[in-house]
Amino acid sequence: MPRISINQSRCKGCGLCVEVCPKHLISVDRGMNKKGVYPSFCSRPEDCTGCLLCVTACPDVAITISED
Amino acid sequence: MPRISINQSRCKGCGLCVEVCPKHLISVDRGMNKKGVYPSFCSRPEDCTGCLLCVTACPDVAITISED
Amino acid sequence: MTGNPEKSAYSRPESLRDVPTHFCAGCGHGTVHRIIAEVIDDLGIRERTVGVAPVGCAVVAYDYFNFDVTEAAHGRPPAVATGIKRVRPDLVVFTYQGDGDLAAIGTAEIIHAANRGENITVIFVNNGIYGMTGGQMAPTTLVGQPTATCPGGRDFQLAGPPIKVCEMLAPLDGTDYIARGALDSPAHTRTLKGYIRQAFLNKLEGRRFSLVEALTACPTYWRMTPPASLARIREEIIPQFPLGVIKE
Amino acid sequence: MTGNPEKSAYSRPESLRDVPTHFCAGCGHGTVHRIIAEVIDDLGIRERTVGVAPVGCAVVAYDYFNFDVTEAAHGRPPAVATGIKRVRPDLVVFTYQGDGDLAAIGTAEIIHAANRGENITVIFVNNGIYGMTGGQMAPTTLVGQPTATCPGGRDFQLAGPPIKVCEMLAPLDGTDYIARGALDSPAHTRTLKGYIRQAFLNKLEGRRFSLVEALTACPTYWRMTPPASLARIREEIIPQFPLGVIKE
Amino acid sequence: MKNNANNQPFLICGNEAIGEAAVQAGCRAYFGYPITPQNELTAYMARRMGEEGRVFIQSESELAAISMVFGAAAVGERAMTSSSSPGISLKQEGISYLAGCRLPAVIVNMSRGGPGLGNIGPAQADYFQSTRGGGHGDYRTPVLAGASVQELADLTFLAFDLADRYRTPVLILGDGILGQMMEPVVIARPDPARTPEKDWTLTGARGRPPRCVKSLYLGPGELEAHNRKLQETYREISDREVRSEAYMTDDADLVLVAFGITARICREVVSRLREEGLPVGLFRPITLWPFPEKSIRDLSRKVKKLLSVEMNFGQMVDDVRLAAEGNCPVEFFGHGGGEILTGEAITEAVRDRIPR
Amino acid sequence: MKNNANNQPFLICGNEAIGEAAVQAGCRAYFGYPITPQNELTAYMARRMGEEGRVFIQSESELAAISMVFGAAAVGERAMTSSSSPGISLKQEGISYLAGCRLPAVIVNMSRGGPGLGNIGPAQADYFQSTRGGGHGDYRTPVLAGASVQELADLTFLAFDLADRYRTPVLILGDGILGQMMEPVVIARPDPARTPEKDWTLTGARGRPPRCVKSLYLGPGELEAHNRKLQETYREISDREVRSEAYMTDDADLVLVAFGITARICREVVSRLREEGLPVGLFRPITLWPFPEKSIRDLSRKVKKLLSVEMNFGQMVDDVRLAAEGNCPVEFFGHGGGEILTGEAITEAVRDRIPR
Amino acid sequence: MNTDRQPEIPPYGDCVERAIMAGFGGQGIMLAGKVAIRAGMFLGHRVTYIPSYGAEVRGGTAHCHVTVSRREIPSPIIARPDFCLVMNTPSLAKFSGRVQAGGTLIVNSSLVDETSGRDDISEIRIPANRIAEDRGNIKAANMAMLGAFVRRSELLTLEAVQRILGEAIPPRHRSLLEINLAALRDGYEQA
Amino acid sequence: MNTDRQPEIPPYGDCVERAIMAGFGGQGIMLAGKVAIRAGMFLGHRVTYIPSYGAEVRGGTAHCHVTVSRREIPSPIIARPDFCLVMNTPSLAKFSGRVQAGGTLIVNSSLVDETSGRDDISEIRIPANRIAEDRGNIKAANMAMLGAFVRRSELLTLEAVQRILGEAIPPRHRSLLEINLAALRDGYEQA
Ligand SMILES: Cc1ncc(C[n+]2csc(CCOP(=O)(O)OP(=O)(O)O)c2C)c(N)n1
Ligand SMILES: Cc1ncc(C[n+]2csc(CCOP(=O)(O)OP(=O)(O)O)c2C)c(N)n1
Ligand code: SF4
Ligand code: SF4
Ligand code: SF4
Ligand code: SF4
Ligand code: SF4
Ligand code: SF4
Ligand SMILES: [Mg+2]
Ligand SMILES: [Mg+2]
Repeated sequence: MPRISINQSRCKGCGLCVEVCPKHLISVDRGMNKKGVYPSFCSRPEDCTGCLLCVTACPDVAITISED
Repeated sequence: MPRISINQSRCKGCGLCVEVCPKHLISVDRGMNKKGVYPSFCSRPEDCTGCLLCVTACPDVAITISED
Repeated sequence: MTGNPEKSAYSRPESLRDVPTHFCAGCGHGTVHRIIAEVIDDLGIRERTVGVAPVGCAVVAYDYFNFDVTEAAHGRPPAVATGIKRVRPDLVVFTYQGDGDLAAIGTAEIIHAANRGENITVIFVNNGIYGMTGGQMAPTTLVGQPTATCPGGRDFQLAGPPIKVCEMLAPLDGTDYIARGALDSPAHTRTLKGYIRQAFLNKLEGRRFSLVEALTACPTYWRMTPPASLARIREEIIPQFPLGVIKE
Repeated sequence: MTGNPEKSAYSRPESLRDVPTHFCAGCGHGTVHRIIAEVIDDLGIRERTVGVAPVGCAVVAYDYFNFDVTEAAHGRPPAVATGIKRVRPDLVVFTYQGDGDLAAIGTAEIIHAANRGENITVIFVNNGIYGMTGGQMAPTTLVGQPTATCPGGRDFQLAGPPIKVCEMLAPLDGTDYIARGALDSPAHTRTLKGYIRQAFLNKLEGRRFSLVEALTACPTYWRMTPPASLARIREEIIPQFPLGVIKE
Repeated sequence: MKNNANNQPFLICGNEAIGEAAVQAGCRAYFGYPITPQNELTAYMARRMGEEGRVFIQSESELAAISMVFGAAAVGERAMTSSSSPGISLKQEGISYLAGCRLPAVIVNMSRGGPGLGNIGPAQADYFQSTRGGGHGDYRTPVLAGASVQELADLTFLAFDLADRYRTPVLILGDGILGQMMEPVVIARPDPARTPEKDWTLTGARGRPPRCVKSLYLGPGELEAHNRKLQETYREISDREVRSEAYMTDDADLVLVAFGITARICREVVSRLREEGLPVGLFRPITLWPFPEKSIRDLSRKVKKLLSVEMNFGQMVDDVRLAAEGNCPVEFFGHGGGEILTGEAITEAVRDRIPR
Repeated sequence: MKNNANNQPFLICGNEAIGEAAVQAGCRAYFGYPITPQNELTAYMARRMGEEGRVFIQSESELAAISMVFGAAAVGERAMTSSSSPGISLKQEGISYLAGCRLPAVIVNMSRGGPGLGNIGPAQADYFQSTRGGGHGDYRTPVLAGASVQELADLTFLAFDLADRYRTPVLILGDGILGQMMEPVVIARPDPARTPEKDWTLTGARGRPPRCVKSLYLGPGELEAHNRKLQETYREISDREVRSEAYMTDDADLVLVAFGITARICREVVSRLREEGLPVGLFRPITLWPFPEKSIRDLSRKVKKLLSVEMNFGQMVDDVRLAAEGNCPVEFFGHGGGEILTGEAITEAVRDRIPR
Repeated sequence: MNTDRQPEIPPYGDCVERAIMAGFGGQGIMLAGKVAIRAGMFLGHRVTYIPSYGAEVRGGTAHCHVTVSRREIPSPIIARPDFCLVMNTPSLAKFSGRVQAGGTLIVNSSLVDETSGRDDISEIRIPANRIAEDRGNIKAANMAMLGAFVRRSELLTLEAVQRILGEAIPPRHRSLLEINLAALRDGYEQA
Repeated sequence: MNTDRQPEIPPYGDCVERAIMAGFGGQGIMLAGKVAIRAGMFLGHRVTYIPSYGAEVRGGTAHCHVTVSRREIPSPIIARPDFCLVMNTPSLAKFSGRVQAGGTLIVNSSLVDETSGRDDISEIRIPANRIAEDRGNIKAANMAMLGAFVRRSELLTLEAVQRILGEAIPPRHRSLLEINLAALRDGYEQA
């Protein structure tokens, strides 16, 4: 099963992954962090299909997907 | 009648007028002048038709044709 | 399985250092960096690649790429790459250039490197603006688009139309491969990666000049959110800069 | 009847000073100077024309033209002309440039002036060689042609093919008129004069960038007699640089 | 929109102050290529020249910009360009051409850390380039170095006037801090300059013989004669146009010599040390070329030491030494690399060096 | 074809001598753009590099040429470019980048009359540009000035060695006469230089961490530190690499200081005046930077006067003054504009100035 | 003509307030600085302002040097500020050590947990982000910080700053103005 | 390391011959100069040669400075030549006045009618063009002039020049060599 992980210190909160996830799993509205960023997070990681669209969209290589 | 005149101090002896005159009136073989140039001259000015091809070919505006 | 988003697992490619970048959120430079690194990993050429960074927002590419990189004067990457490749034909040499760098100050260098048919790959990151210096008009800025140096929008009468680099270079006999992609969607991003891969492959086969243009966003100086920027690429830019392989 | 070789009398045009030139025997520069002067006389614009001379064999154009002329740094005439024309739109501004000046060091300037659509006329004298500096390879030198810097002939692999300036500029939207003529025969010379006339006329009508290329001979560094040089234009060069109006 | 209706002071950064002064000085055309830290000037001109119906072009490069200036100047219009260190290096050929053609023009260098790309911090490492003519050939250009936003504006008026009066390109040399700092200024065109009629401009040969603007001199002795004329002009400028400011130098044992932003920091140092009773003063060249040789020579005869303080590794100090002619020791303090000199560091340097 | 089989002297012009020496010094790549009076060098390299299977490119411009040199140098190969005054001005940004990136390279300037297009006559008016770093930022480049065709060849070997040893661009400064005159020379690679291993070149990150060649230093204090390293190198070069020649200075009252072709003319003047019994001598800096300060300082303590003779309007004289530190009067004689200084004129100038 | 003039400037005095204001891009700290100098200017003081975007090209911290003075300002560059406003943690790390002994550090406690650890300065903690959010726009956090500064300043006044804000924000953005004024006042009161 | 070295060069002597050779482009005057220095070098002398194409870009006169000497040559630039070879009228005008008193002016009388008018130098008139034409190639006029110079030179010899010409002109151009040698000898004999 694909396991998505979003590196919170790398994510800049651009929201591009949010746009592309066909499952609408990702959002950026959990509030600002100490760096002034609204990082994204995956609300239902278990629904992730591993389609990698979010990875392809992310300019900051903040998302990794591992297979396990 | 067109009257051709070749400015001997301007002519550089390139021979382009020689090539283009349909009447073969011009030649450059009268010998070198003091500037090291073999200037062109018109051997039979009376045969000139005033077609101006020599003028068009001359890079040094050495040829003038007047109508009289 | 590193660096290959075609698979269903993904982690950072070896050719990309594991460091945060200075790019703004949603900036296309990050993605182009990643794709290049993935291609270099895929082709197994990390240890014989030399990159030439531009002056522009990508100037510190040497901090991000995990292979040898030098940084040229503004606009001169094609000449620097020429110098490298001619004396070391065994190296894989590419330049990474913005639209100001390549299509304004570096116009002569890109045209002549292309015409000489230098065996280099050029990655041309066209965001239609000068990012690094704060959002001035680029040669590729669209007519009507406001920037710091055309506050009322680019005026065709005063500044002319955007320059289409691919179309200008493709007729030159020295060029072997010219393609234009965009980063507005994952699908386009994958296609772009294919172009870049092909451009590098050509070099390995000893072919001549290759250039791949990437239409990317500068959300900061377009003054848009990143998602809106991608929509702009799709709706406004691609219609004027058609995608595809222009020469091969 | 001055300056009009279509008539059956001819004397020196007013726009050309009555002085000997420094050009070699048979050099095309003399003819191009004359044609420009004739056109300017014909159009009656001598008193509001400013010419921009290049660095090249035509550098002292100011000694020959009987109107205001300035001399730009090597390759920069289009930028100088831009500066002039923008502040004095009432003047007729043209540049006179060799192939080294325009197509090598001045590549960026010509492309951007063309792309901006500057209301200037460019007379591009392409003799396929650097005349002034003693016969080095020009961007337009034919493949195989020997010069001081390619003694074995221009090598396609090392130096690429000759650049075709007209074809490169024509697609730019800022350009209004692009034509290529040659000086290999009186007939072609007259056609070329027509192009140049049109290019100036366009300016009077406020149209944008016009460029006329003239294929001319440099007998000295082609190491040929003047008549043989014209034959070379006809037989070797025109087949590679097709004549005609490329854009209007 | 003029920002300074009624001569009320208004807040503006140095780059914009230069721009506004240029507009008011009648600058007809601005040509430039973006580079930090002078982008505010380019952007300001983009807006203001448009408003005034004058010419603004963002050129394809610095080379093109300086050549466009050349064109506009050749037809007699006031023209200007600006850049920062690397871009100014690219303009060297063009500046040499302007000088050789005796064309008036104003060139602004908001210099930054070098060499190469360096960084965008403030620096004074282009002193040599500016004052020695970084381009080829024997030419000089007046170099005006302000120390406040107000002075940048004032010097911009002066720059255009000097350029026209002496038919020479004029350099305004600043740095990133001066360009970007904001201070209240009053920008108002002083009495319009009485510049000589321009009888050399290319305006079309109507009713007069054709004119030519060129720097090529081929006849025997012609270039030499042309150069002598240039040298004469330079001598005239050196005689008439030296500008400087002295602060507490009258009874000083040690006088700091500094220009631009560094001079402001030094002034604070001098004030503080004076409060402590130390006999220090500050001499500030405003024209870097012509350099205020005479004033410094006079000082060198009175003081015990001169200390050149620069944001570089020692450039102006050569001029101070040349002016001092060995009359007193001349020392150098400074550092470079786009990092500002702090008052503390200067204070310490002065304390270390104060003659006892 | 090597022209000098068996180390027999052969006739060659200065431009070609530099070219042949460069080839023998192992120059792997030449990049250049034609300009008079150095075209013989470009043409020579076109032929010889081709014969040797090395790299020759006639670049599209001087900007491209210096950047190609940058590229070849960044991967560790010996590379060279040449030009003359206007073209060298165009290279100033690139030279600053080379200096900032600490890249070895050899740049030849066969300078000509300026400013602007000037003419193609011999001139020494690029002295300031060469010795002060005409580009932006605090950098210097060694500047080697020969006075004969043989010396141009010898200095070319030295230039490549210095460049590698100190990781710096090196300038060879000549003029049209030196470049085009022919003299018999022997060109033979001296002992191969022991240059340090290049552990910074971009050769592909195989089995080692990636490397980077750059001049951008963004971290706080980084550019300052980098500049300090450059300054240290410059100090080292100044300590070790000064070269000069003295002729009849031992008992001289007046010593002429001259470099390049001017020094040769001065030497003849000195010889003639010595025959008349006048106590004159000649000091010839071979390295213009580092300038032979110490030697001149020593001279300034012994002689009654120093006279800087230059084919310009007074540039090196600043360095002579700085070195002399007021120990003796320093005067200037010269003229510019691409016209050669004649022995007669110099002789007269010396007679006028000789201390009695 | 050598314009050697000996200007009559009073010796460097202490009727001056020097502030460094720092935060990350987007927090509006540069704007706060500009409002401060405009207010100072309105009050008849000398003012200088220097922006600094740091060495980094994008992101990272930005800061500005703000000087308000009753006398001519010799150097506009502030080595040891009397006031320091820090909007985020990196700015605290970078600038808190530089504050003059006896000076004032104003910290955005919404984002900064750490303290300077210094006992020779007074440290004021303002929950600027929370104030701004409470007032309806997170972007007004800068005004909360500015309010705190004004309270401690002897040269600036709340009235002047309010007036400048009123001039700067166009009437059609009335609600924005209100939010900013409210945040300003909250900061002022809590300092 | 300062390589301050005091070289032991004999004082400037008069065992030197300095010639300026001038003509218009195409007359081969530069080649004549190069042949002269090659011959000088072959004879064991020091030599220098400086070409000068004049201020004009094309055409006009070209000239060269040729020095042959038994000692080191300090300055290769010749202000006042011992010899002057002029191939055309402009060169006569330009250079005849510069010849040292007691020096020698060699004039191509085929093209130059004028004389220098000086009586302190010896003036030799060689019909160089005619000689060359008679020998079969107008281009050999330079050799006729060179021959005359060699005759008057105390440092060069006819043999040396002949030898250099033999080396310089490839065997396959045998007839060209013969013509040049013949013109050289004619000039030599007529001087
Ligand atoms: C010679 C020179 N001129 C100008 C600059 C300033 N400069 C830096 S980057 C840049 C342009 C950046 O635009 P682009 O190439 O499109 O890159 P982007 O930042 O948009 O990726 C400019 C003009 C410079 N560093 N050097
Ligand atoms: C900056 C600079 N680089 C190089 C030169 C030397 N130069 C003078 S003319 C010329 C090229 C001449 O060729 P082209 O433009 O084709 O003109 P042509 O003489 O053939 O008419 C060059 C390279 C120069 N004057 N300035
Ligand atoms: S891998 Fe696909 S499904 Fe999973 S989070 Fe990313 S976009 Fe959504
Ligand atoms: S695309 Fe990447 S950087 Fe952007 S919000 Fe998603 S994870 Fe964060
Ligand atoms: S005008 Fe015509 S016919 Fe007369 S000479 Fe000229 S070419 Fe011949
Ligand atoms: S074309 Fe002109 S220059 Fe040439 S030979 Fe004829 S007249 Fe003379
Ligand atoms: S300014 Fe634009 S191009 Fe530069 S990093 Fe930010 S978004 Fe990217
Ligand atoms: S060298 Fe060539 S281009 Fe120049 S004048 Fe001679 S023939 Fe004409
Ligand atoms: Mg861009
Ligand atoms: Mg040409």
